[in-house]
Amino acid sequence: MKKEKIILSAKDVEIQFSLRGDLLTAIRGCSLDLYEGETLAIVGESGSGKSVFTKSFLGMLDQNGSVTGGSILFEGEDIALLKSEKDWRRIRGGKIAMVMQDPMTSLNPLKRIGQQVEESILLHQQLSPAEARKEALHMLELVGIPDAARRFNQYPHEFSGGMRQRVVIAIAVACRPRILICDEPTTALDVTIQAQILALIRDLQKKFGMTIIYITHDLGVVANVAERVAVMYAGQIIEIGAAEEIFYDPRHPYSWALLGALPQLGVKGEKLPTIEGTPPNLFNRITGDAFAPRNRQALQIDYKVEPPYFEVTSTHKAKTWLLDPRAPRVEQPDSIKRLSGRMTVDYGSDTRHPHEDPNRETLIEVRGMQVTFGTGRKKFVAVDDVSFEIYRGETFALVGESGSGKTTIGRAITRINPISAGEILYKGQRISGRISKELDHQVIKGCQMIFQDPLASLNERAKVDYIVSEGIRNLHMYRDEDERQEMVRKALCEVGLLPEFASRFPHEFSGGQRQRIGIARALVMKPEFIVADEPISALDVSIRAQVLNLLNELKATYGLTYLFIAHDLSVVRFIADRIAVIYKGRIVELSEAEELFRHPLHPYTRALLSAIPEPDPAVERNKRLVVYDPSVHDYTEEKPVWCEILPGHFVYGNAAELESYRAALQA
Amino acid sequence: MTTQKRLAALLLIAALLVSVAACTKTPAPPNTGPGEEVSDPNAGGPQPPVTQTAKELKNWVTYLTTVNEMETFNILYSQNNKELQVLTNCIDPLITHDSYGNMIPAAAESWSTEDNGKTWTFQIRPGIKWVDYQGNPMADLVASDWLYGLEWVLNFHKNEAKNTSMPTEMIQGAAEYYNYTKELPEDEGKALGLDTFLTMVGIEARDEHTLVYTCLAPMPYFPTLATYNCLYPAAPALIEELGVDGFRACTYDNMWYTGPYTITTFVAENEKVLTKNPNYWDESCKRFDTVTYKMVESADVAFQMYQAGQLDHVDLTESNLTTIYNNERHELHNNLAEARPTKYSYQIHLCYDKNLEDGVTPDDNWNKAVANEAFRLAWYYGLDATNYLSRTNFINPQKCANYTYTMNNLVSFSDGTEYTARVRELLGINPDGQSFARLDAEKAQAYKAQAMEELAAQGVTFPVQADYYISGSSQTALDTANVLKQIFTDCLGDDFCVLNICTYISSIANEVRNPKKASFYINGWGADYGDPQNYLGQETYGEDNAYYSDAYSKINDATDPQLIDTYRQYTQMVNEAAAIVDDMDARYEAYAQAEVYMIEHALVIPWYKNVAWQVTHANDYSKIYALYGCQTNRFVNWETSEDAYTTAEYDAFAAAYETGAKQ
Amino acid sequence: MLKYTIKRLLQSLLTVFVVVTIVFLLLRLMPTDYYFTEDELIKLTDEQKDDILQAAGLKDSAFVQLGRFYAAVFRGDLGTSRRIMNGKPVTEVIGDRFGISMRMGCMALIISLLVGIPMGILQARHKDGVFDHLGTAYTIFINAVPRLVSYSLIYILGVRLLGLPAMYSTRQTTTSSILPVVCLAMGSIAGYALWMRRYMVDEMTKDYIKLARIKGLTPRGIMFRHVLRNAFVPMAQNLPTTFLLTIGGSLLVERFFSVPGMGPLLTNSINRYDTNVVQILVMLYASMGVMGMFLGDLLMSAFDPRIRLTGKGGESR
Amino acid sequence: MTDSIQTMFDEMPDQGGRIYSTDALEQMTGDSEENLFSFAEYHPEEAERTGYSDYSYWKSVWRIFLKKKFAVAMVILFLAVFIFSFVALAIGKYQYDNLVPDNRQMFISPNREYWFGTDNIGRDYWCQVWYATQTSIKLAAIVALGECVVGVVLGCLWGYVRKLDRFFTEIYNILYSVPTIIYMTLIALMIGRSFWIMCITLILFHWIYMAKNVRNLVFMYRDREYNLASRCLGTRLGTILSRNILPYLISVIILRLALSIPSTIGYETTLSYLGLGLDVNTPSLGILLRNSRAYFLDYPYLLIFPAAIVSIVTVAFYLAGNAFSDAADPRNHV
Repeated sequence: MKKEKIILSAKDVEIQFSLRGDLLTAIRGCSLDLYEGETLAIVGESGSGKSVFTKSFLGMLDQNGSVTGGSILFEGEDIALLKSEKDWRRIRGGKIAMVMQDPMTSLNPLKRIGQQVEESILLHQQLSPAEARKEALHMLELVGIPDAARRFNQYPHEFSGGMRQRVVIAIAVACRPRILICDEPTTALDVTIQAQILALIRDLQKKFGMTIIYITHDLGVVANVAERVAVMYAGQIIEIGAAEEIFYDPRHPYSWALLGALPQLGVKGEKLPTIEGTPPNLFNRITGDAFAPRNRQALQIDYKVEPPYFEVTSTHKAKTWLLDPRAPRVEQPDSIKRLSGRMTVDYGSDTRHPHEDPNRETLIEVRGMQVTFGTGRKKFVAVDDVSFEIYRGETFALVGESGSGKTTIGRAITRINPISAGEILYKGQRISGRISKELDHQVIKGCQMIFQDPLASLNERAKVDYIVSEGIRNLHMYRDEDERQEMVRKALCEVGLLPEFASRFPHEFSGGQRQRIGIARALVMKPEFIVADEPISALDVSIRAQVLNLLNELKATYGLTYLFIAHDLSVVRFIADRIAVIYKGRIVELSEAEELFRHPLHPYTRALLSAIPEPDPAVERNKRLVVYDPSVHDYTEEKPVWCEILPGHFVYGNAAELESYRAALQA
Repeated sequence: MTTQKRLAALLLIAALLVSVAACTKTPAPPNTGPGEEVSDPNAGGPQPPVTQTAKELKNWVTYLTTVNEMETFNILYSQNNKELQVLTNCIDPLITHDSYGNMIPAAAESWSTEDNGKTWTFQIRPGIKWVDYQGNPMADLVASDWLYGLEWVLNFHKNEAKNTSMPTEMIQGAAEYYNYTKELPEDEGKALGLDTFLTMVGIEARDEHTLVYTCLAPMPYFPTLATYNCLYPAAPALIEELGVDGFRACTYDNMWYTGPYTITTFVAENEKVLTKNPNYWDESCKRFDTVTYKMVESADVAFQMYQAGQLDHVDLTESNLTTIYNNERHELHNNLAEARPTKYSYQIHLCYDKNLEDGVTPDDNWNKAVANEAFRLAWYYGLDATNYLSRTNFINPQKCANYTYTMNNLVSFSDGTEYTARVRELLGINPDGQSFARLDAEKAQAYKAQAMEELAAQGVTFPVQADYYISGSSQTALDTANVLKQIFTDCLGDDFCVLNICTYISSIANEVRNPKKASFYINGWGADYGDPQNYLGQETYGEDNAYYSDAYSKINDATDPQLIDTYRQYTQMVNEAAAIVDDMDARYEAYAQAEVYMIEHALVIPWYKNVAWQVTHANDYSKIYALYGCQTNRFVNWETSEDAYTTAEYDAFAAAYETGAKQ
Repeated sequence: MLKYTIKRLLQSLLTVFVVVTIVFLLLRLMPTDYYFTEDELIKLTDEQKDDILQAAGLKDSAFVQLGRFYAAVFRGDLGTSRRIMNGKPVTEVIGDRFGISMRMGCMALIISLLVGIPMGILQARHKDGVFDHLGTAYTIFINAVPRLVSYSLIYILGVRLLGLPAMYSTRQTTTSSILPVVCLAMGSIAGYALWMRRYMVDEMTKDYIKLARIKGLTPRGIMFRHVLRNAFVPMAQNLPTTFLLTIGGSLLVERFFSVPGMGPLLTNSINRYDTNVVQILVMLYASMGVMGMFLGDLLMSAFDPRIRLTGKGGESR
Repeated sequence: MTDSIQTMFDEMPDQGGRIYSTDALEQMTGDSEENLFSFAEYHPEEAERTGYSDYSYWKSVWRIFLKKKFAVAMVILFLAVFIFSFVALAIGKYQYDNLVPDNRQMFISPNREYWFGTDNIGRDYWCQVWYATQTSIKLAAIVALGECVVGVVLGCLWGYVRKLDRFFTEIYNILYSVPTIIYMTLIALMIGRSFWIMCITLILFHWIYMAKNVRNLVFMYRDREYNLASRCLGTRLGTILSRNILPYLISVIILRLALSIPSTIGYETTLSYLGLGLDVNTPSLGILLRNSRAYFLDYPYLLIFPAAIVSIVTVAFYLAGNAFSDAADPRNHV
């Protein structure tokens, strides 16, 4: 693709926020040239400034922030100098538009979908109201809203998240912008939907010839959409280049770390490479390379002088001293080599499978479980007729999209949610419903839970010491105060935190650290079984690896058993022994992990697998999406059953479907 | 589909709101009543030309505070001045009063007794019409209407036990009939006609115009009762028309009138208008065209309205009076007019059997002290009421001084001597208008010393604690109580007696009187009929209907023999006086002696009466003045002036009245 | 929808029933001396008082009276007043005053809506401007300072300086209504302005407003096409309640200006132990209260498509 | 294409657009090239320590609150009034307990002897006003505290125990759907008026609003993950409420506390005006205001002094409450 014309050029942009009386420099001299018609992805962890940087192109910085240096040239004008809303309106919409992350809140809940699209058409295209209406309808069709004529008059709440995001995109595109900024447009969506939205954006780009800036933290998404990739860290672009260059031949240690930490690239049973620590505090002045303190291979000079850009190829530049001819040579990590095909691995060759052990011990058994919420007409069945066993020592994964009931199952096992039918057995004893106090204590000790959101799962108003020792306090699991403190200290050390953290409050910690505190809280009880409810989905890429490694380590040390709940199959493949796929409250397929990846049977599983974004541009660009349509099942005549189609491989379907699955397996 | 639902919701809301609004529209808006057609008396426009030289007012605008709004239009049912002051203008009694308090004929042309007051015959004036509120004649007023009136009052189910006390105490068979109806079931009671009533009760209509009452005993003062609303007539045709409940709940626009005015406009808690009755029998009496009552939130609002020319009369509050009096340039400074005393005579009623605060344990200290005559006399001679009197009348506090138990001007001897003047003469009190006349510091000191000596011997500790109860919600009462407390300190010294101000919530009877928690009460008594018995009879020993001695002083529970002897002596004197029915002068003299005995032994200590200040366009001395009954507020024969009267004019009126009274 | 309405109405009925019963029983705990006037209390003996109470049916046990009351209510007989105006049907007693209160309340409501809501809008539009600060100062003053003080100020100003009538008069309804209406409106203006401003400011931080800005919509367009209506939704919920409360009369204002409305009736009837009036008044107020909440929900559902009162059934795919 | 890339590259912000020469680097850092380009020692613990935030909720609340100059000024003014009420009673020429009615001294405008003038029975107004100020503040404080305690305890139960929801909602409906004045009148007529009765009735009828507020918050926090964690760990209900939920409510509680003071004082004056307030023996500002109603057209000072003090107190708390709620909102912590 020809990239001739620079459409937007940012130079040395510095953006500061005044926060709690201090000055935070969110963007520290960032430069970027954007070419007409290209798709540029900006990747970075949260706090890297990727979103702030692009918002400055639109004058949409928060009230307390402003561009304090540099220039942004767009159509011959330095838009960094624009002040008033009136000036910005010349740019917004018609020239540069944006799609925001959360489709649930970015539509006006009280206006009809059609009107909202119409509004932007009327603003930017000289059309009569009647024409605008027609155009709006057309736009809705274009973004793939089925039955658009009818849905035109509906309200946002009548749309699912994915559909809403399509509408938001329609609104943005209807302005006919030259540049479309997509700020994590799929983060809040399920994987299958994400893939569809990504495809849609690609289509629209072709159709309207827009230039797209794609902001994301998900390298899989980047591989899917981007022609060029910019990696941001601590308010700077540290490496920029064509997608292939960044994925197959990254040069900056941070890029290595970022890619290396992806579980997709990990080897089961091995540690994932991790990035220790947390991004720097941008309130402080940073000297040298901001990544240096977290870089195991940092040079002395990294601490002293900020590296300049070194050109790798004409399109690929990186900001690291390692590229300086005077620097020692450092090898790219293995995972990068594997990605670029310079190294191959054999997945799961020597993995141990506890469920195949003849002496396996059933730790948790769920039989015909049903969970309902609400009563009367508002009754909602979240989980219906679910049965499975978890054996001691295995990691059992439960995968499904949001609202599928996976979390509910986890909470039912830890008895947070009561179940309405069926039973749950722990070591053969029923633990659902009313149980004796003794058994209750035994279950509390034996079964613990790790939560999804590290921000919400710790009591902000209590010290770490209290949080970690809450369980042992309740059950009086210590003799005296000293022992309690010792237990807390030990638990903290085990999750890689410093014992002195005990006297601090949670808000002083980063997300990864907080998640580890949450693990310590469960660990201190010396449990046998842990429900890990999406423990990494709210974490940054670099942190995920830490937590996954930790979970694996603990499993090895203590022989723990996990119920690992996730929406992301790629992560699960790395950690799980067996995987159950759940759809709308029912488990549709259950199998040993690699078997599932090799022979997915249920159409939903297949759709899920196809939608996983791979951090490999070559794979992503050529992949074909499988879309799951529940209406393929015709259960009116034959009732579906839960069937073990191969040893250890269960699937849900009626006789006809099972037959076709068997046929597929034969082939 | 959703749209439809939202539309439905909106429609539902609209429907509900409309129905709410519709419900509220049913009662006619008050401003479109007949009041609109009545000429606006307070529009400030020129008054209609007056033919007389004295520029008299044709319309009178006065006020009442909203708490004094009428609760009924049925005069037989009412027991309150707030209704009677209006309703006495609407229906004529048998007998009314003139401005000196003399009884004059009203519906009865004449009255007489032939057996020293056992039976009384009234000749009803012929030609009086019952009219409706617009003045249309409805029926003739005849003697039998009084039978229906009394039957109504005495019938438990008809009048719900209101206004029964005086008839049952005086008229033969009344109590029996009342008790008879009380035992009947409600329906039967309501259905009763005159038959049983006439056989039981001492009342008959000899013919259309002759009405005869038979009393329980000779009662020379019975005609005075005939001014009271319990002996008012009721039109049987109206009772028939409205039914029993309807008649009890009659309203201004369905009731019948015989009096000088009819009520033509009534807006609750806002305004009522009385209009001259065109068919009134007495065409010679002077009446206003209309009388308007404005209901105001407080006396201060009334003052504002007076200043704005919206009222013809205003009673002055403490602060108004102070402001006007102290400011010589105030526009109303020269218009301050002193009102005539109200009918209440206030006394300090001592409690002779008091309990401690728990309401059970006798307060021996107080009981011993109060039984001691020297102790009481120290109060009697020592307490200077002047500051207390200033609370009501700070310009002429001594006008409020009260030295007798009976109210002034209740009755007079045949030579014109006023009864209480005789009592004062006997007491040796000669008020000079400058100071509290009964005060005698020397005697007070002597009695104080005596009391302390005698009581100390009985083990009484000093200072004696006197508990005085006021309503917890009344700031005025608190202010006054504080003044009283100060008087005790100043006059008798803190070593003798200390006043504790306590409060009750709602019911002085249940919370204070019955558990006997107060040391004394200051209470006013207004007469029901024109005889000293009505006052002195309240203080006798061992008699059921002696209200104060029994309910307040608790003398029947007292144990001190000397005290009881004194009371017995007094009771005997009262009973002797009551027995004299043929010679009124002798009767009054005997009462005067009894009253003097009571006061000199300080069984009860007279305290004050109410004389307030006002600014007015009417001459109070031309109005009906009676200390009993309910005739005082009739708007007949009033002298008024377009300009407010000055202080000097009022003084002249008072002087002229005094001379008139002497004649 | 109908089913929901019926269900809500039944629930409301239950609440009204409970409230009336509680007040009924509380009333019977009051000392019966309140049934008598001061004149009567001075003169009547205890036996006479008992007789009068017995004749009025107030001597029976509270539960007998309660049964009698509900039986009468179910017959549609709301009883008669005893002490406000003896023998007058309660409906008329209340009806007379309700008319006055409602007229005054409606005037105040219209004024306060016409002034308060634009004031809130202007404040929100020019947030932190001079007008906003003035408006905020006003709302703070009105909300913080006791009403008695602010009414006294208005009273002094109105009566002394402007010479307006100090009391309500049925002959000059217009001029004599000015001060009470001003007092009534003064408070609700502050209320409406405060809430309107707050809801609008809240709405302005929402994501969809950002999207509208990104679209290039003018601030004015954002304000009128998006913020205003959305900010009105939470207002809508409270509107019927405030409306009903306003027409229900304000005790303080009506007492202050001798308006013969509902407010004083309430305390008067309790003070005078006029049980029938109190009960029916409470029934009326409670009905208005629950009705207000119900109408509020309906109104909100009309404005906000997200709210489906029926729980299900609105699903259209 | 190459051209434009080249330009871009040249102008890359490498501290001036040039590649550093070894000399320049050595000069800048004072270190040798060899050293500079050697590996630095790696401290995993250092990495662990980096970047933790110094954000503290209460510190931020306090900082933002202090920024609201007017609110702070009002709070100081209130404190001054409160403290002065004691000083005033001490330095006044008359003692409240020994006030003597004197009809020669009534309605004297403020002068040297009587700093706030005298009332209708000639008593010094100064000491009455300040005494009443103390009573009113005491009343408001007790009621506010009582409301909070009752409201928080019951609100927590209401929010946490689902079974009680219906019950409390019904109570709320009962209290909310009828003007409170009905109940207040009934109670005042039934059991009378006194300082403590007033406190208790006000608490009795106002806790529900606090409780409703708390309930909504508890509802919000109840199913937060950290509470699920506590349940998972077998923490008892009481501990969850007191350790996990209550601390989050503190800012709301303080706000309600601050706002309940002006509303209580306002309520007290209204009730006093209607004759349902305090016992007349316990003068509060409400009682003084009510009394002055009879005189203020002639003697405005009788209204002005208590009205001014009431306004200062209520406005101060109102402003402070609102400023605090702004400050307590984490969204404003920027």
